[in-house]
Amino acid sequence: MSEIALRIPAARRSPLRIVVWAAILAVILALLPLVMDSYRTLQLAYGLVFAVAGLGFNVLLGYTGLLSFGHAAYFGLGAYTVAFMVKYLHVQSMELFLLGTVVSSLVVTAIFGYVCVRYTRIFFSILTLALSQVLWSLAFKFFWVTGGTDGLRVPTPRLVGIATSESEDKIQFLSHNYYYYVLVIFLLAVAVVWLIVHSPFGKALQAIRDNETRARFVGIRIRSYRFMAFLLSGVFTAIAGALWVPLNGLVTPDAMVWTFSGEIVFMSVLGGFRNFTGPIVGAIVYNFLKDFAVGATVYWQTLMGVVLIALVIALPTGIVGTAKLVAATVRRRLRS
Amino acid sequence: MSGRPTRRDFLSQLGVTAAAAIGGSVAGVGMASVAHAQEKPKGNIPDKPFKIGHMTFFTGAGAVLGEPMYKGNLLAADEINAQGGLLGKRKIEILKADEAAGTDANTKEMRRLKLAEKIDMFMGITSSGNTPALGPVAEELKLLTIFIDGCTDFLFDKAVPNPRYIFRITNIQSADGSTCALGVAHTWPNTRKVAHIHPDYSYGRNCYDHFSIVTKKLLPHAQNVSEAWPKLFSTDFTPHITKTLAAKPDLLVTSLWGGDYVAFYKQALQHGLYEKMKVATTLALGSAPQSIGKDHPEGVLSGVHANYHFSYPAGNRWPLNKAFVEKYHAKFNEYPNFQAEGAYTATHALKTAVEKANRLMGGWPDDDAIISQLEGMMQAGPGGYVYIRPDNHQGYKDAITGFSKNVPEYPFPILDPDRIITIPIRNITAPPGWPKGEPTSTYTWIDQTWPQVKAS
Amino acid sequence: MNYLETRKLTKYFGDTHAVDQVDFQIGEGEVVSLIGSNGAGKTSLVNLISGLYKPDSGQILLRGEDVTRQVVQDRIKAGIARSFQIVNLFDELTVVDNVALAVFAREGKTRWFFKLADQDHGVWDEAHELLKQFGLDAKAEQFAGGISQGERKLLDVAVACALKPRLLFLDEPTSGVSTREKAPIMDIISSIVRSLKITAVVIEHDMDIIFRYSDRIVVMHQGKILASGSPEEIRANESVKDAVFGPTHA
Amino acid sequence: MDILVIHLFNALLYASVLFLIAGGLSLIYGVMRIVNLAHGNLYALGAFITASVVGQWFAGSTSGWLFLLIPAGAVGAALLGALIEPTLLRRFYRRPEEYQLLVTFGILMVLEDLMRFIWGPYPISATSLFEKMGSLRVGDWIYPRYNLLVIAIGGLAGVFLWALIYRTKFGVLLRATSQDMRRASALGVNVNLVYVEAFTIGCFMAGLGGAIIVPGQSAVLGMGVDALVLAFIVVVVGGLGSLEGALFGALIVGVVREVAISTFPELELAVLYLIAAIVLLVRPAGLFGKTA
Repeated sequence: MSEIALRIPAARRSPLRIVVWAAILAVILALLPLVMDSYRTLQLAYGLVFAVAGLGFNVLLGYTGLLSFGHAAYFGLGAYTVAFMVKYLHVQSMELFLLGTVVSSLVVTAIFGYVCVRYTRIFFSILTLALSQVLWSLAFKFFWVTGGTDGLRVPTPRLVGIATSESEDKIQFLSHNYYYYVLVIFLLAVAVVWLIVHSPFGKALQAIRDNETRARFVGIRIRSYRFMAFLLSGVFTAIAGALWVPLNGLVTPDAMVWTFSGEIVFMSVLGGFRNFTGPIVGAIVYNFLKDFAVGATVYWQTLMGVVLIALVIALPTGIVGTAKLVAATVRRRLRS
Repeated sequence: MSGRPTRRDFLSQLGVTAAAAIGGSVAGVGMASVAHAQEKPKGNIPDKPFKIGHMTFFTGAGAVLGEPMYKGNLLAADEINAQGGLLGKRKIEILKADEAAGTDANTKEMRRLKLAEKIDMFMGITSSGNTPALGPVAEELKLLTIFIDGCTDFLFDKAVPNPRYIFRITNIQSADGSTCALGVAHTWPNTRKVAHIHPDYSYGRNCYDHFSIVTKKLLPHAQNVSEAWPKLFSTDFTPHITKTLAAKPDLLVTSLWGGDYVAFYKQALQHGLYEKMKVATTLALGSAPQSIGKDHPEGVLSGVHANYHFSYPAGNRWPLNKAFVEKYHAKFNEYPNFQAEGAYTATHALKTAVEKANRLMGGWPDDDAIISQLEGMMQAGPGGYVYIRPDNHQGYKDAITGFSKNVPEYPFPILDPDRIITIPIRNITAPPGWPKGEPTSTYTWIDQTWPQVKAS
Repeated sequence: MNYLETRKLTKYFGDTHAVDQVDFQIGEGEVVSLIGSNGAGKTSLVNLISGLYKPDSGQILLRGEDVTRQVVQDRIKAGIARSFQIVNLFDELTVVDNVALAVFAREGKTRWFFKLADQDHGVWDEAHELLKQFGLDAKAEQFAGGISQGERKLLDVAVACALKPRLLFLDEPTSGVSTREKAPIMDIISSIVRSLKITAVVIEHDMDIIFRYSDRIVVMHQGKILASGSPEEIRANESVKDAVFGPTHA
Repeated sequence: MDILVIHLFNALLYASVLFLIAGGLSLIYGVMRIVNLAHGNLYALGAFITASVVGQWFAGSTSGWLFLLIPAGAVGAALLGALIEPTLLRRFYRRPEEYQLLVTFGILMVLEDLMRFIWGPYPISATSLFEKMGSLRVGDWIYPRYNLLVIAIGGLAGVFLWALIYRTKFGVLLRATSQDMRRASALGVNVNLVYVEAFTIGCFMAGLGGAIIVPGQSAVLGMGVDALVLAFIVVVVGGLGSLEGALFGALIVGVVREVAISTFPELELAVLYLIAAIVLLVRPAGLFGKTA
């Protein structure tokens, strides 16, 4: 109860107003590369990619109330799908990569989801973790297929059918052409996920999150809704993995290991998983934060760990949740 | 059968020698690069520091290799800075970065170092999983790079087949397995039953593959009787030892290294493993020489990454090594390993390249000038000459291995100075122009070009 | 024909016979109170009929049709809804969302992915209308977790009513509420149930409420039905007095 | 025949250490309903402390008294546990799981660095004790006596814990708190004290697991994260919160690993995750667990 008292229900705003805000934000994101150096733009591209993963992850945690500690598996699955399409099918088109990722992640999340959604709470977390480690150990073990720890390389993809010449500066490509590509996919993902969580289906997920028994007794088939949420969540996270590969240039089993799943959780909580924008903000901030920590000290793990502990103790609602609370308090003060 | 050479003929054809080695390649040529190091540089040299981004394992189990690498880089930088820096003007400044942050974070960090910290050069890398990830990134960034290790063949076979900005100084991974197998063929030609214990990642598999292909050619009667693949950084090898003992082999081949090998040999001793079979290793004495105790059996074929052990070349025979080992020990209170030697040599190779380029053109040389000097360079380092092949930017140094022996001077075993085995590296790695193959080009090259020796 | 009928319905928990061969009937439009001491099996019986528990044996017939094996969602479609003794709400949704969700679910709209829930005006108008009837409209935009206990009890019933049930189970609709608030809550609930002609089963402990609002009273004791009859009949029944109110309650 | 005995010893050796780690994890979950992701690091801490006390401080000594110093690591881990439970973890018991998991994930990151800060990057061990005990002859085989000591300690720890939980007054309090914290509290049990004691015992077990391996194996950075995943497999197989489950889970994992290594070396790693996944499919709460 006390945590509920801390929060304010989101006011019902007209979709028009939200579209206007989103458009302003999109324009800012589109203009940033013009004022930032290519390094920061790249960082932002990473941030947007992880934001897509965070959006997907949060369909489960924030909206369905299921904490997956195995989402790295789907992220890595997307990445490996792209690498396999390059290696075995000689595909170069980014659109085909994304399509392939959607298909492969649907298959795998359908299997994992079927198993996992029968459980909740810590059992769900541990089951997702164990299953993700199965995928990880396969990527690790079947080196003749996956390259083992060497991983698989992914060359510069074709974007909307346009090939980039070999001579073109890769950094230039990544921080401009590819950045905008990522931005478009990111905006699409935001729009689609926003629509879904604000649809009657999304309301049903939140109902299940809040009270499983009651949700059953208004006639919602809990398991099939959880299963759908699991699919959506896995597919978006896999899309993020597919977008990430060209940035990173290579995929190794590291992209599937359970501690990376922990980082995805970290990002969402950092931003605030009970807000739609929380994981987006969290992913971008986390990305810059980790980058700063690794550059600043060899004890970067301590730095990140302390940030995490401080966060869950002092700011449980994350950056966005806290900002909303502060804004509301200020507004109340001004009014009185 | 007339076309088939005998094993002995073929081994000598390869140049595998085992002796109280004088170090053929080492003698005579001397200290050329050191001798004329202090010429006055030409032209105007800026005095801003020369920044090297050094990424290696500072945390996690890999730090056992990472720390010495950094120390080698540091020692060389201190020496150069004591003379005023590169060309007497530009002091070397090293920025540390932790390789243990993960492949993905490493890629980002390399970009940050170049784009945000504006480093002039990148060095380091221990894991063979990371060079194929970072090599292409360095090329994209146009970042002058010398990888110290990360020795996978995959880097120049596939990931960056035509390198421009990246170099690698230590030997190639495939040389480890091949050198070990040649050592076995040379020393224990009657080996029939072979057991394997390798860490379950690319290095272990690479050693297994190349050991197997060489023994297929040279020891046609040898067969595998057992394989075990413990996870990297395991600490309990008891079941693997049991499995090996149960197979009753003549020889155990292992590519365990670092803490894994230490734990392994301690446990194997209590199982009496060393008394029941010969043991051949690829990296036993390589990772941290002082970590092996005197209880380690003598006469084990002890690999040093086919690359460097501080006890060779010994004594005054090669003053560069004597001076390096003494300075390193004085500064860090430990003995250098191949990583330290590699980083040290790489830093001095940079100095040589910068100086040569300056003599040609004057002023501070641009990256292209430095690269053209590095290509084809013959650099004298503590471990002997390293030749940087111009086509694939890989450092070539004669492979060495030897046999563990306890001597009074050191509180740990070293390579038996009377039985060092050296092999010219060009004889065990694929030559320029050889088509890229699976699992490595060297593997297909050995498979297709080495003769099957007469069974003896 | 009875609207709902159970035949030898039985549920064990270990050695306890929570519900023991119960034959329970209710006619259409009837408002029945289910009484009995704690552990008599009232809530278990409701849980069996509403589908929360699976019975060990016996049958449940709704309008003559066997629904024993049906899952909860199908029973809801058939018109059975319920409220809960310990309030079961979607605490982190707003009050109006709680009701609207039931409406969406009833209309099968929760399967819609790509339609904004907020834009479905028909649903929201209905939800607000229902909240008005329950006197909760002023709280519509607050979190359900943040309103008073009495309001939560009402909202729990409102959510059930939003399903347009034909048969409604109310499990202690006034428990945990101060005595002063009980009557107003029951007045609201009763007027809605009567006006919509919903068949209702109410579990209650407060005898004043029971006698005031029920057509018929069913008494349970140790998993069995002890008696059934009009409020007057039950008031006069000696065995009920002993079982339910204890021998001292004379 | 002899080789079967050796295989059995190997499986028991592995199982003993796993039981100590997973048993602690399970005990803590059973009482406090919190899954401590930093649990593996307490195991690593135990290993590092004992290795540095026995292997470094008393490096030259050959005294038999050194055996008594082995539990130093367990004590160190227990002290750390007694410190972090009341200061950090306690405030999270009423909070949702994601926060519990994340705070322990944060502790994991900090501890990982702390050990590197204190002990540096190189593996350390305390092999003098391992060598001192020598080997035992089993038919044609010889086997390190120390490994048998580890098995014995694992077994004794199991018996001791069983007695503690089912035969002492503290055990009654522990079980009461575990079943219904509120009721126990209402009955006058000092719940906070029980929590800190249970957590300390759990950490002691993990630390002991680390401490007893360093004479025969070594303390390396990163060992904690690996151990945690293995402990997860054990509790998933045995049932989270069940001590019997941890014991059987550890035995199953020990035996399966031994069989896998000697028959399908390629599957050494994957087979453990697969067992966990299969058990979860069939019995989600584990072989000995109760579903909530």
